[in-house]
Amino acid sequence: MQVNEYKPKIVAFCCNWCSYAGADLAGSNRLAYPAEVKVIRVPCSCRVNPMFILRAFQRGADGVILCGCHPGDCHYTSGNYYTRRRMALLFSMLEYLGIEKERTRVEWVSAAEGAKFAATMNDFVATVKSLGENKRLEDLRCKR
Amino acid sequence: MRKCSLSNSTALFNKIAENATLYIPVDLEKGRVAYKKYADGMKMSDALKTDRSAKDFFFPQTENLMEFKTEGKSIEIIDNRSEAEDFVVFGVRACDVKSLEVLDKVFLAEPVDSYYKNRREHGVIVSMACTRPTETCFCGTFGIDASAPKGDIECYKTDDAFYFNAVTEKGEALLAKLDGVTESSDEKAVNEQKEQIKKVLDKLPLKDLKADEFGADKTDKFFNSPEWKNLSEACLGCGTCTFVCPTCQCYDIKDFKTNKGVQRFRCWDSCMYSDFTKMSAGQPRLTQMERFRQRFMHKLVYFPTNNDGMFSCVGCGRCVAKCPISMNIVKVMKTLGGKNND
Amino acid sequence: MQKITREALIEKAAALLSEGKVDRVLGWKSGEFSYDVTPAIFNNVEEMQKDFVYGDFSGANFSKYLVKETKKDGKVLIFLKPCDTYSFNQLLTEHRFDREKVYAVGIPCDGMIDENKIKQAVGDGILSIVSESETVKVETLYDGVKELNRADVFSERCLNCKSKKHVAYDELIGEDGLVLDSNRFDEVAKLEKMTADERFAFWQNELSRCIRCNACRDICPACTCEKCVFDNPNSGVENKAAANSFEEKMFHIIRAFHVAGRCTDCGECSRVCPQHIPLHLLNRKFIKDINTFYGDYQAGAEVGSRAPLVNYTKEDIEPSEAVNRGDE
Amino acid sequence: MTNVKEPLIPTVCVITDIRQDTPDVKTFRVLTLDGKKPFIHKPGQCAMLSMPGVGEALFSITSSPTNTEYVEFSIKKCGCVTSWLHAAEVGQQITVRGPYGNGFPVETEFKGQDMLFIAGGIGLAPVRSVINYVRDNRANYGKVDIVYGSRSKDDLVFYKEIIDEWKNDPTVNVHLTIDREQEGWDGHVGFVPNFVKEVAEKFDEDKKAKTTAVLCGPPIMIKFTLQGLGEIGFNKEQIYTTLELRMKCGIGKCGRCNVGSKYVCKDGPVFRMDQLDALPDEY
Amino acid sequence: MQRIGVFVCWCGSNIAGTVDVQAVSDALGKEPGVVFSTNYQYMCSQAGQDMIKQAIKEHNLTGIVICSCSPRMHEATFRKTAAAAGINPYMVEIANIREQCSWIHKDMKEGTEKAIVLGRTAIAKVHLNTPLVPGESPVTKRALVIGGGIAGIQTALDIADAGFYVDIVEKKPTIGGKMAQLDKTFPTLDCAACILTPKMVDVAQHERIRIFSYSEVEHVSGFVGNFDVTIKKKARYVKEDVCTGCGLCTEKCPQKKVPNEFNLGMDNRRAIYIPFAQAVPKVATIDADYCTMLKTGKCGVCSKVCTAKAIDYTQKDEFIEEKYGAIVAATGFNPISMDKFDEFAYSQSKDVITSLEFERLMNAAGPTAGKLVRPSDGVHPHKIVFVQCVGSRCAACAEKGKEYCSKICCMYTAKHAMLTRDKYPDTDVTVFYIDVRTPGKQFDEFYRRAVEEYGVHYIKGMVGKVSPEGNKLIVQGSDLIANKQLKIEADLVVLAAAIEPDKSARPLATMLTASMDTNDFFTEAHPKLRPVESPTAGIFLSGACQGPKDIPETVSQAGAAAAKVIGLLSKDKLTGNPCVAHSDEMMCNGCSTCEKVCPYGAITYQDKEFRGPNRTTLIRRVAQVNEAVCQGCGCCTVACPSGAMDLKGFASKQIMAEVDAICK
Repeated sequence: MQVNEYKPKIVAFCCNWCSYAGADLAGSNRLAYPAEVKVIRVPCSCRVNPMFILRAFQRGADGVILCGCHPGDCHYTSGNYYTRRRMALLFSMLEYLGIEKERTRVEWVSAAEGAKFAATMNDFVATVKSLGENKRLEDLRCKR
Repeated sequence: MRKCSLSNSTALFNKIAENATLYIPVDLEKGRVAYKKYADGMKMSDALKTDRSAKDFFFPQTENLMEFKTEGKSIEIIDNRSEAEDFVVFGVRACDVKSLEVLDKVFLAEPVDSYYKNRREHGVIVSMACTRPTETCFCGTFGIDASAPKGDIECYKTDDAFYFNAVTEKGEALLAKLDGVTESSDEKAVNEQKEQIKKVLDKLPLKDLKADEFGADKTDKFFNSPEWKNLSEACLGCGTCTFVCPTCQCYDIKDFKTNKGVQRFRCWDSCMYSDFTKMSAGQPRLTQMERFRQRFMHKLVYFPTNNDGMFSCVGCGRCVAKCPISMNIVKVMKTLGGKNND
Repeated sequence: MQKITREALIEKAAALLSEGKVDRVLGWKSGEFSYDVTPAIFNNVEEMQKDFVYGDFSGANFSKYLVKETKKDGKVLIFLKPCDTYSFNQLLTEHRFDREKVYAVGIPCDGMIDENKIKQAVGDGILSIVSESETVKVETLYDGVKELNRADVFSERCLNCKSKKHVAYDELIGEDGLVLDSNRFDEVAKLEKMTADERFAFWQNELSRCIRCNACRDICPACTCEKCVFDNPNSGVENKAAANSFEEKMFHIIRAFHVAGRCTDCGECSRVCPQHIPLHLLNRKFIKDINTFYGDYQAGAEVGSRAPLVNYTKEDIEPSEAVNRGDE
Repeated sequence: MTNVKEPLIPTVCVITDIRQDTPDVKTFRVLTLDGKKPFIHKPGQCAMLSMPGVGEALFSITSSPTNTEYVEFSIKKCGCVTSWLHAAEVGQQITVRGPYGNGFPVETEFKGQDMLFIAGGIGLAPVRSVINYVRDNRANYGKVDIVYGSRSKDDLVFYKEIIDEWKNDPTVNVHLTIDREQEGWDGHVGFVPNFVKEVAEKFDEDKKAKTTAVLCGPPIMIKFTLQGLGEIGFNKEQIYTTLELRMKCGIGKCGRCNVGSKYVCKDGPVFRMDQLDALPDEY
Repeated sequence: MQRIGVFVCWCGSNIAGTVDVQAVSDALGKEPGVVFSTNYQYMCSQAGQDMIKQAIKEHNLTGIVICSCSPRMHEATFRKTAAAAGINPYMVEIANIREQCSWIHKDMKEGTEKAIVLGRTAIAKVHLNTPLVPGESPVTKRALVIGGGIAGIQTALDIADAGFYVDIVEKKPTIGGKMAQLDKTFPTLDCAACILTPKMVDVAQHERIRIFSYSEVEHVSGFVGNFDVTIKKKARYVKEDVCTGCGLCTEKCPQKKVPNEFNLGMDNRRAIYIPFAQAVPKVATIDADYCTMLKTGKCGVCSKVCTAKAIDYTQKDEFIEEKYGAIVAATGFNPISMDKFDEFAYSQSKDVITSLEFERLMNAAGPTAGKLVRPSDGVHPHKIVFVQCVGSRCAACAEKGKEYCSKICCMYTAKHAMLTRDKYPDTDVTVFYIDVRTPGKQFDEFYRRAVEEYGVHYIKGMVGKVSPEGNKLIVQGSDLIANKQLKIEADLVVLAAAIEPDKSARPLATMLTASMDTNDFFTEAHPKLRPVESPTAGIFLSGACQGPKDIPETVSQAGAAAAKVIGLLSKDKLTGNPCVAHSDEMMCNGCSTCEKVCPYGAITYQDKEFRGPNRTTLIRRVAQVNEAVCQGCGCCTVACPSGAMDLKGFASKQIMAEVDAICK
């Protein structure tokens, strides 16, 4: 019998200017990464509310990654600096609550870094896969 | 009357747990007391009250009503209630026993709330007299006898034994199953305890609080009292009093979109919340004063009006202990209650 | 530190009322027992003489009431303990009340008592609580008078008092204190040292008791939104009662996050929680992280300061570093 | 009780017809999946319609119980559920539970009475149910006057039915009014309260005494109409109205729709004016 | 409830190759609200767009989902299509099933499943889309060109010739840039000065061009069409409008030991100087770091000799504020520093020089008046070794070099070799190369001439080490074709140093909020379709600041950038981005948090009257967003704890709906 391979659900928030373009570049260069990764385009990483991240976990995501322009490169000058603070605090809080810190990540990917985007996603999916299903921030109702 | 020595209590609880899921009050860290599902060897708390009342067993904080699956334009309703299992709640005090009577008036009135009814039918209440009522207790105000609560089985715990008496058929059936761990007994010790309790009740600081001024058809007398404004001034509009209250039963029905369908559930709501009565057409209770008034008018006037004079406060004192700003029904009654409560 | 008496405060209020400097007084009103003190508005000295109290149970932080009070006509007198002044400033920073309509009298505080600790110590049936300098005498229905050490029944937050200094007032009664070196982060540090599994179990146990009464939010001086996102059907996260452990966490994480950098650590959330959830440990975690990552910051220490979450430096710690500090 | 089985569990029904009555009012015809009426009701009762995931809301039943084929709801677009319904198409399934409330006492107090129906705007929705009930049981009632007004001609709900059927019914007097002059309108112009007074003033004392008024509309209209009717000698015992307040469960348990000790969803929504007066002022 | 149409594009086989487009359109057709679903070979084609327009009309669609390539590619196209069919363009959402699906997944099943999820996600979003109408803002008809090299010069001239005003900001005392330092240009070997200086004069004389030389951009705010720029005109202590450029002061100045940067420090200039004879503006500048008068207050020679009385030691930096409609970055390049390349002995021997230094050595106006001599001893070199790719294409040595190809080195090295051999046939020339890249018009012919006609020795291989030995340089390298190690005794070694963007580019990019790549080259809005625009609206790119370029390429890009600027400035009004922040006044508590994080200052506060309970009036402080200033980053939406702030087009509910759809 065929054993179903565990396929994590990964939500990737990508800023429109750098990381989404980086993801596009990965595509243009045919750099493969797992299909489990689904990208949501946001204007800037600073548009990502911690609520969205928790929402993703509630809805059954096993990992959430947030990609933005490199610090200093934000299309909106300073958006990713705020993102960095917000996420540093949020992730630290999640860890404090005993939630696996590997399930959340922030990565800076520029429009020119298609290869980095693909490599990041490959690595992130592998990390989340090794953690298994998200049990600590799940809402069982959603899985029904 | 049946008796079971305290030294034998583990056997007693194990026996009950064989027949049904047993919940007993348990001491937790930092003085917390809560009902816990009994597991072998668990020690029962001697505390007067659990932090949350026995209401939770029959009217839980959230409960699924049904599920929907939708596809295209069609809808399918799935009634996915699980079969309720028999359960026993041990050590329910007089006030909480009475609170179930209050809830019954609401949920078992036509049209019957089958969710509540189902649980009520499957639950056996073992009540317990209060040997050490505390300063916030005022069940006597509403005619409740803390020395003789009447659950399905009444229970008295003395220094060395539990004494049981079946009150209802359900209680009898359960008690019969406990024959092996109980023995027959006279009522001497119990009567002594009752006397003792009565003496204590007479010393409680709130023993003189009277509800006579309140009751059915007193709406006009209190509704427009100027005191409501001062009383409600500091109210935060949180739901603490309503959620720790054993008789508050307001609820909301909400839909939750799951990944596959929609779950309709109900959850506790509070008349103290600013959006409780909000609707697209407007808000009939605009300020906290109106919401505050609603809660106490309901307990002291509206409910008695609709239920033959029965108050929907049982004097358990939880709100007195828990209100963040220490405003409570006792202060309301004393302020509004005129000469009787001076 | 000198003990402030009820009479001294009434005298002060009487003077201000008669001078016409204030029109009413926001103060503590006595209750049924020794400890159930209620915030109340006093319109004249007579009302104060009747019901006004100030003592070991006057812990409530009144700052938030100013949002509502300053919308009314006239000027209100408020008594501020040192920790209250931080909330006072924070609310001012956020333009939440009209400073012109408030006369703030700073009063010293040597710590408030937690009635729950007394109840735990003496059991049921408390008839009276009389406070002395080092001890508290409690008369109970069952065991007569018991004497407790004040230090043993101090509120948790007062044991970790961060400051005896008033950072805002129009007038001060008594002498001002100092900002203290508190050990308030010890508990957080203890949790941080646990394994992830232990922490998870700890919080699961704590948060699962939440009944979503919103007392923590409604008392919080930082939570002064017109409408909380958790009450707003359009926010997409509205919920009334936590249906499961996820929603419990969601509410408390987001609430803590929303007040991160704005929370003055007044401790009201934990004080009012009917389920005794140590909510301050969530807020303190953020405060501790902020201090570690971005340098010491005390919300409310000064009016108009820029909170850490609305600020940045180019060299800020990366989120990955923030969560991996303990690994080495 | 009526045919309510599990009070909170609805029945799946289907929208079989949608009629645009005014720019913001649509009338929905609802049947069970096997093509029957979802329930038997009394005029003035309400039912809870819902789309899972969107919400549940209470609407008055606009069709008359004498209609044996279907029930209808006339719904004004104003909130979340109503907006969704307005966007729905024929064939869409919805859930229905009810009917709820007491309804008008058509078989008791109203019998043998002359009827004066007064409605403003969407307020005609619950009243239409009674009007048609009365028309279908014509022998049981005396004379019928209908005073109905709206902001403009386009906002008159059931305009076609009013013109084609009610106006052509010789046993019914229809008095229409709109708030402001409008091209293509040669009828009465003015607010409902004044118009009612004009119409009812002409009643002789005898008729006034045996007339029962049914009143439904926006609060301001109700206030002034009551005042007007009072001035020309109507008693509060002769006037009925219907409230629609913040109902959630529909069965008097969830705790939000009470006015004093009365639950609108259970003890109402129809109240006689004197009963309403006895309730505290919180509606 | 929306009536949604779904259009799945095959993109030829680009999508259809790994995604079963039929299955996707079938599956999405069953989603709630979807009333029409189809697939087609090329949705972006005229036929595809017509199909969309027709479906909108036939099915009365209110929302459109296109499953196709990246929205960065064709979102605008399809929005226009929708608008043409009468529905609001912002009711269109794109599911990116090419770049983020078909191109990265090989398995048909996997690709199809993912495409369906992405489609559903877009549908979920469209359900919550609302029609958006962009605001309008006026256009200031003046352009700013930052950098006065050949790129900036060309851009400025083209814009000015089209009738618009242009200001050039150049940080050096003269415009001209790198090209002014060059001797001859490849492949035509015409003299750089001969073709550049007339253009410099054209700029100076153009009635619509102003030159701010010795100036820097200090601050930029505003947005496309409406930039507010502060320019710092550095004090040059010479009155620009008075100085005649006679040059007398530069001869009399007693401070003679100032390294001459124009000649790359190979000779000296005075403390007061004119960089070169054809400088524009031809005005002297006092180098404050060296001027004795400015440092000690004693000297004043230049002032004494200046008959025009142009010297002003009290001059201060001047700040000029000007409004611009468009900004062109033309900040150019520099050779990288050779400090880290110890193996080539650059810092040990004066006779190891860079190509740009060689350029000056060969230049008639250079330090040796065009005579090729060794910098160390002035002796004519008989053996020269050119080393190519020093720091270029240096993937393994990223910490000191660059990963990219600097593009111009092959050609200028061929030029240098050829010119050397032409002028000094007795000099033996060897070039070490990795690859010789000659993909330009007449380029390969040029290179072949160097090899075949001029007898330049080209050796494929890298130089491992250069070590000075006496007055010789021992060059150790490998010949990959002969497969042997070489040891060459050379008199002069010329390093073709990699080029990198000017250091001023990064702080400028930050000011302009224009993005950069990891190498600090400006990023273009699209590498192929919008190569001369920055993603930031109103910012254009000219020359090597966008990537390594030779002169013809630079000039053509400069012209292209000018064309884009002209296109922008010729509009009277700009329609803005409607995806801006919006504050729900009923929810706002006026706490000022959002204002603090807004990078554009788009948020202000106002006390407004609201209806309170019981017919009372409340005055509340609430946030207001200036839609013309807001750029739609959404930072405020997260800062706002009450959720009063939301972003149109990327509303919280929309993003959450997307999250839900993905996690289903």
